[in-house]
Amino acid sequence: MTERVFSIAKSVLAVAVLLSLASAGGVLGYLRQPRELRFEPPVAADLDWFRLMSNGIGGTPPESYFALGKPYEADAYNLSQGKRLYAWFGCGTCHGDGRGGVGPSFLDGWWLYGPEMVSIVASIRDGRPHGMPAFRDRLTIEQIWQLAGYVQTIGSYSPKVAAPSRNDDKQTRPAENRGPAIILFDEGPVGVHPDQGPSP
Amino acid sequence: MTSRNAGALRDTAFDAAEIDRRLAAIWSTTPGVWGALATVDHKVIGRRYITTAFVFLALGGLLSLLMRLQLAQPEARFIGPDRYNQLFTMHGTNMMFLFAVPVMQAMAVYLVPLMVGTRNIAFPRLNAFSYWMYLAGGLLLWIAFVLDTGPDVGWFAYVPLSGPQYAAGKRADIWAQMITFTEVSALAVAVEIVVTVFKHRAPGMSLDRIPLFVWSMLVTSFVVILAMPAIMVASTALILDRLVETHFFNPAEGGDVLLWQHLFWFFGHPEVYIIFLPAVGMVSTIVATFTRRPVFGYLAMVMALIATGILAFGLWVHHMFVAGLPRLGESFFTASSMAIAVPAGLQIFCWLATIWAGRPIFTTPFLFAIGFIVTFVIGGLTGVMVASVPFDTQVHDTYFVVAHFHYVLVGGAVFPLLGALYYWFPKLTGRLMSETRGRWVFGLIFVGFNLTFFPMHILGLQGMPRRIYTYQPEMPWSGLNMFISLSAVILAGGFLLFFIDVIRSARTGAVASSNPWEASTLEWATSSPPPPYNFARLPVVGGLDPLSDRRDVLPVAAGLRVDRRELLVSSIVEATPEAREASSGDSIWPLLAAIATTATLIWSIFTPWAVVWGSIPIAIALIGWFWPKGVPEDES
Amino acid sequence: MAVASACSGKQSALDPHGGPAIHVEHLIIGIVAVCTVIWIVVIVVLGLALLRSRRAGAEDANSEGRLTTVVFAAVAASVVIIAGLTIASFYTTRNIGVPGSAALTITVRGQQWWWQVFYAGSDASRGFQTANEIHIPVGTDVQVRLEGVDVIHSFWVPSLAGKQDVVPGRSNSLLLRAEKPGAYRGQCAEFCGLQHSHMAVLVIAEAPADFERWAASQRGDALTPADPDAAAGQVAFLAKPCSACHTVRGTAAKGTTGPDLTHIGGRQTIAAGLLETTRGSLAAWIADPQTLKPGNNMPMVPLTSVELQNISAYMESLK
Amino acid sequence: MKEGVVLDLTDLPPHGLGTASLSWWGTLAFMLIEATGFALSIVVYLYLMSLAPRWPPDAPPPDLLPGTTLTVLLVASLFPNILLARWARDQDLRKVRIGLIIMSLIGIAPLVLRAFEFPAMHIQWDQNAYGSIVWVMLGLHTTHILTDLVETLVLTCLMFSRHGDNPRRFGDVSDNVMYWNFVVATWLPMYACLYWAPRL
Repeated sequence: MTERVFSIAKSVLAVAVLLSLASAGGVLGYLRQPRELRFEPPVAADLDWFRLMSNGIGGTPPESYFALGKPYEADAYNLSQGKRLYAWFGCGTCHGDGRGGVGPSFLDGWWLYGPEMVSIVASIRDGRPHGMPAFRDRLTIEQIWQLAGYVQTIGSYSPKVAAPSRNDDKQTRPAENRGPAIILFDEGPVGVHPDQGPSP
Repeated sequence: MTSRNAGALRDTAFDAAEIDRRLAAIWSTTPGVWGALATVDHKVIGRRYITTAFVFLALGGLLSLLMRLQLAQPEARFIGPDRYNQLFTMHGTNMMFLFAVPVMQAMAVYLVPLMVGTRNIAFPRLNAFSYWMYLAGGLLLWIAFVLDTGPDVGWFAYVPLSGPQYAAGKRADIWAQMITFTEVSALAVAVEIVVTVFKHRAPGMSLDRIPLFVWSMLVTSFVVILAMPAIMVASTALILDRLVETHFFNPAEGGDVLLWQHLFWFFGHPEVYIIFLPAVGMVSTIVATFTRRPVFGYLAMVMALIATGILAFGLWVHHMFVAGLPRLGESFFTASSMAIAVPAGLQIFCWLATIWAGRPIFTTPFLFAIGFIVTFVIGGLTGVMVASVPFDTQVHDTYFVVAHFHYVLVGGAVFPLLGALYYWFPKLTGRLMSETRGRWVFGLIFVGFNLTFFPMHILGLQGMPRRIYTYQPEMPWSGLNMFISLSAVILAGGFLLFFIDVIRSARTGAVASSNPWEASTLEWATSSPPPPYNFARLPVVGGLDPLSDRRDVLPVAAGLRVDRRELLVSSIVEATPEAREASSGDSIWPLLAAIATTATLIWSIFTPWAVVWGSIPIAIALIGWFWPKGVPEDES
Repeated sequence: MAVASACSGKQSALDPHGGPAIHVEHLIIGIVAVCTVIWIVVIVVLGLALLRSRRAGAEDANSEGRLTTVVFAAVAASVVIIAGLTIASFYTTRNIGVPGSAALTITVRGQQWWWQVFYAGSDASRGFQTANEIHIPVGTDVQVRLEGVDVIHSFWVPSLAGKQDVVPGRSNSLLLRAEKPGAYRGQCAEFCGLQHSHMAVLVIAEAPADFERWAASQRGDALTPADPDAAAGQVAFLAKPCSACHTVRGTAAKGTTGPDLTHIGGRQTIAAGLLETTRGSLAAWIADPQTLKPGNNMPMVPLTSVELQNISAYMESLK
Repeated sequence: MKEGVVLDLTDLPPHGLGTASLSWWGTLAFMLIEATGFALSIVVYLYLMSLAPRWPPDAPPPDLLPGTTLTVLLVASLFPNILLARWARDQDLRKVRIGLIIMSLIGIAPLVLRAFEFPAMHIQWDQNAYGSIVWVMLGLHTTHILTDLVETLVLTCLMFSRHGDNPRRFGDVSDNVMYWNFVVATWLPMYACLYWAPRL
């Protein structure tokens, strides 16, 4: 009797240990953050060659972007660099802490030109009508991708593990890693959004 | 209840062979994987602890070799800044949290029950749990490092660099959570040791007959208990700042950057003594054995240990002399930091007096003890130097400090530890280590260490800051750096030879008798290695050196049961027997509890809800752990 | 300017040229000397204890008593020595003095991974900003106010004074004083991230007249480039992302993220002491900052080789 | 080495009670660890208070009602708790069972009050450092109550099981009583700090 109980317990234990090891490995693998501090110039230049749909919404990133492992969406280092650029390049003058101002909010569940990376990159690089300036002469294309990745996390409805946390500043809204768009959801005045672009 | 006990089998009823047979049946760890996972034998766990700690020592040593490779030349491109920052953070974190503190506690887990003459440590299951937690914390850190997610913020992880804004990703969280693992483990072991020393001493081992190593571990354990909560508070605050946006360290919202430093060093300075005090005990034991006389000034030594333990809490600000605190406060901490040199000096003088009056036998452990005095005095004196505020403004955060704390920690703790391992190896394994190889090991390590670290004093005074991954060719540092890197090879060679010696001796070393050194403490009263129950009959102590008068007959106590794990509870001061007490049997629950805790702690790096959900399996495991199983150990 | 070659200014606590550093050096020498003697005594006693000849049965109660006396004496001696060293330390602290009475105040802001330097203006003159190079007049007490903006750094010019941390949310300051002209190198002493190793600062002490001349030229706007290459470089500089982070006073470049480049050509080093300022090193730095200083915040801006040459020429011309 | 028996332990009790009990000492040691942690949290509170120009910053002082009620309740709970200790010492199984049930109920009540205490602070943990330390202190003490409650519940079940009538169990009850006294004792300085320091 005891023998049987023991053998069952043993197999349960073995499975438990294996599962926990495997999940620990998986979690840690998910965490992997290789920090690419420098891309070879041709690789960086290739980031400029994404294709945009003719209406300026959505499109496909360059092939090399996938080959690099989509480094601007899930990599904590690039996202935090993007957050610095957001402050350094005065994005807050129009977009505030992400809740908008002169420019549109990122937290209201509505992306005028869609939530895809390429749309955001295109918006930053080339500018958009109604006041969004082009940053192609002020940021390198790598920085634009970093910034775009960060902007995407501000309004994301499923906060990324890699999303930045708060700054050592005055607190104005929950940080990106807590999903401010979920906590502060605010549709805004109805009718502000032109009828285009998918919601996230 | 008493009636059930009255029918119990006692050792008074049997002859020696039969007692051994019955005790072995009761106390032995079940063979096989299950037994290995469920064991609560302090010797098995202690050996495991020691082995694991030495594996971490070897890994940490490899990291330092990589750093020396990078620093051998100016502007070397061998390792980039991102990896280098991980390297030195891992080296410091690993050596402090995964090697130095655990290895000292591990030696105590193995030795203290033997030295106080009992059969197992107090709370044996907690002991098993401590080991699993320690192992999990170590694995977490090292797996993260291998995956390029190792912490890169320095081993004292100053905010804001380790805070939410500047340490992207989970690297700093892994560091902070690894702290939780090792501190839980260290605190638990400290409790076990305190209670073992207080309540499990052999009859007659009054306070003034406790061996110095045991005293040192008792004081160390109290320092652990009072110091480690500070780092747990700090690391928890850091994780909260990073995960749920608390503002402990955010000056813009009323937090403070220096709060981290205060909390960290309130733990961090006592940490040095947590590592050093056990070494004092080891040196005292080795010196006593190999000078063939008791240590000079037993009472003075004990007082010095206690004084050091208390003063350890009054020094933390000397790590913050250049942070811009008020001058008056700094002056107080200069005085207290200088003052701690007095008990340290007293200990040195007592050892010198012991050697003077004794008859030295130059075995390998004794050589390490001598090497300890030579190097530790340098580390202590440079400690006096950095205690001075003006002096410190020039050497703080330079290689001078790197040299200083390696002299204190390697000279002051690792040398005694290696000596202790040569000394107690027969008790750990039943075999002696090689005296010939031992002398080579000592020579290589002693020479290699001094050649490696002494020049760092000069580099520091020449203006080389610590934690730089490279330096420019026009700085006058390249010659010494190359010299240091080459010397590090000698040091590494010494350690390599040490590990070879350990492995070879464990297999083929000369078989040791129960007391090969003719030492006088109780662990030598039983066989090498001891049986699972340590002592067939518990020894009775009549003096400070129970084995020293070379009596033929060891006084023992009889009357313990042989049909359950039973040992003795004695009073704190006089160690008069108070009760026979059961000692827990093997159990898998500590491991299950450790797995549940590990899962919760790792998960909580990602979401605060892990604490809520994770507490359920932890609670289940703890209930399973403590629920009575109707075994004889539960009788009373 | 009578200074040593660019990057190799003095940086050693044992080569002091400033009041505070000289006092500390005396203390260092004193304490080290006392400690060395103590160590030698301990080692000699240890050697004697190990090697002295022993006759069997020579020990008696007397020898134990003598040892007790000796140990007591040694402890008493260490108390006296410790007290003496403590007093010496306090005495030096008092001599170093407290900042507050200084003739000149400079604000230094530690950033990842360079030093931003502000000279305050007065009624007669406007203030100005520079980076990684601090000029001070010889023989004058200079107060350095240290402002933290990101992580903790530590301002340390060992030949002039001990270090002081730059702590965000706290205001620290430090007294600098150079007794003779020269270039004194310092570098960040508190670990501050990826490029902690390359965060040097150069303090140039010069005669008061030279200092005033230097300050006057720094107050002025950038020179208009005369050389055609440099003029083309200015155009490229303003058109490219460079101007989004850097200020060149007198032009449209008004970025504040990176160092002020108005007089970069007049500084001895670039990139926080990484390279000597020459046209070649400027080109190397601009072409590939992430190879020379991996992880720093200056991106690699794609430039044609002509643009690169011109911008380097422009930078060099900004004396 | 030969052994000579000089002492006979046969007549010793087979289980130590009071200060001869290991778990009593273990509980004491863990209480020392926790007390250090609580003391440090109070030190952090006072440290932050000493740095702040106004205290509490950006919030009114906490409402007194829920916290004070909880304090009164905790202090009042000492009475049945001490009775329980006496019954456990007398090894009176019936009374101990009753006492444990009472203490279980008393353990639940403060948790209910605690739920009103957090909002009474008028501050969130992510608003400023004051909010952070207040929430952490309350959270720590809530965990404290919760762990003791779980322990009491388990012990209650145990006393109703076949393992109940055993001096060892009565010792466990005594330790549990001691721990609850400690829970109350740690709360008093925290109460003073949280509710009265802002009113100084």
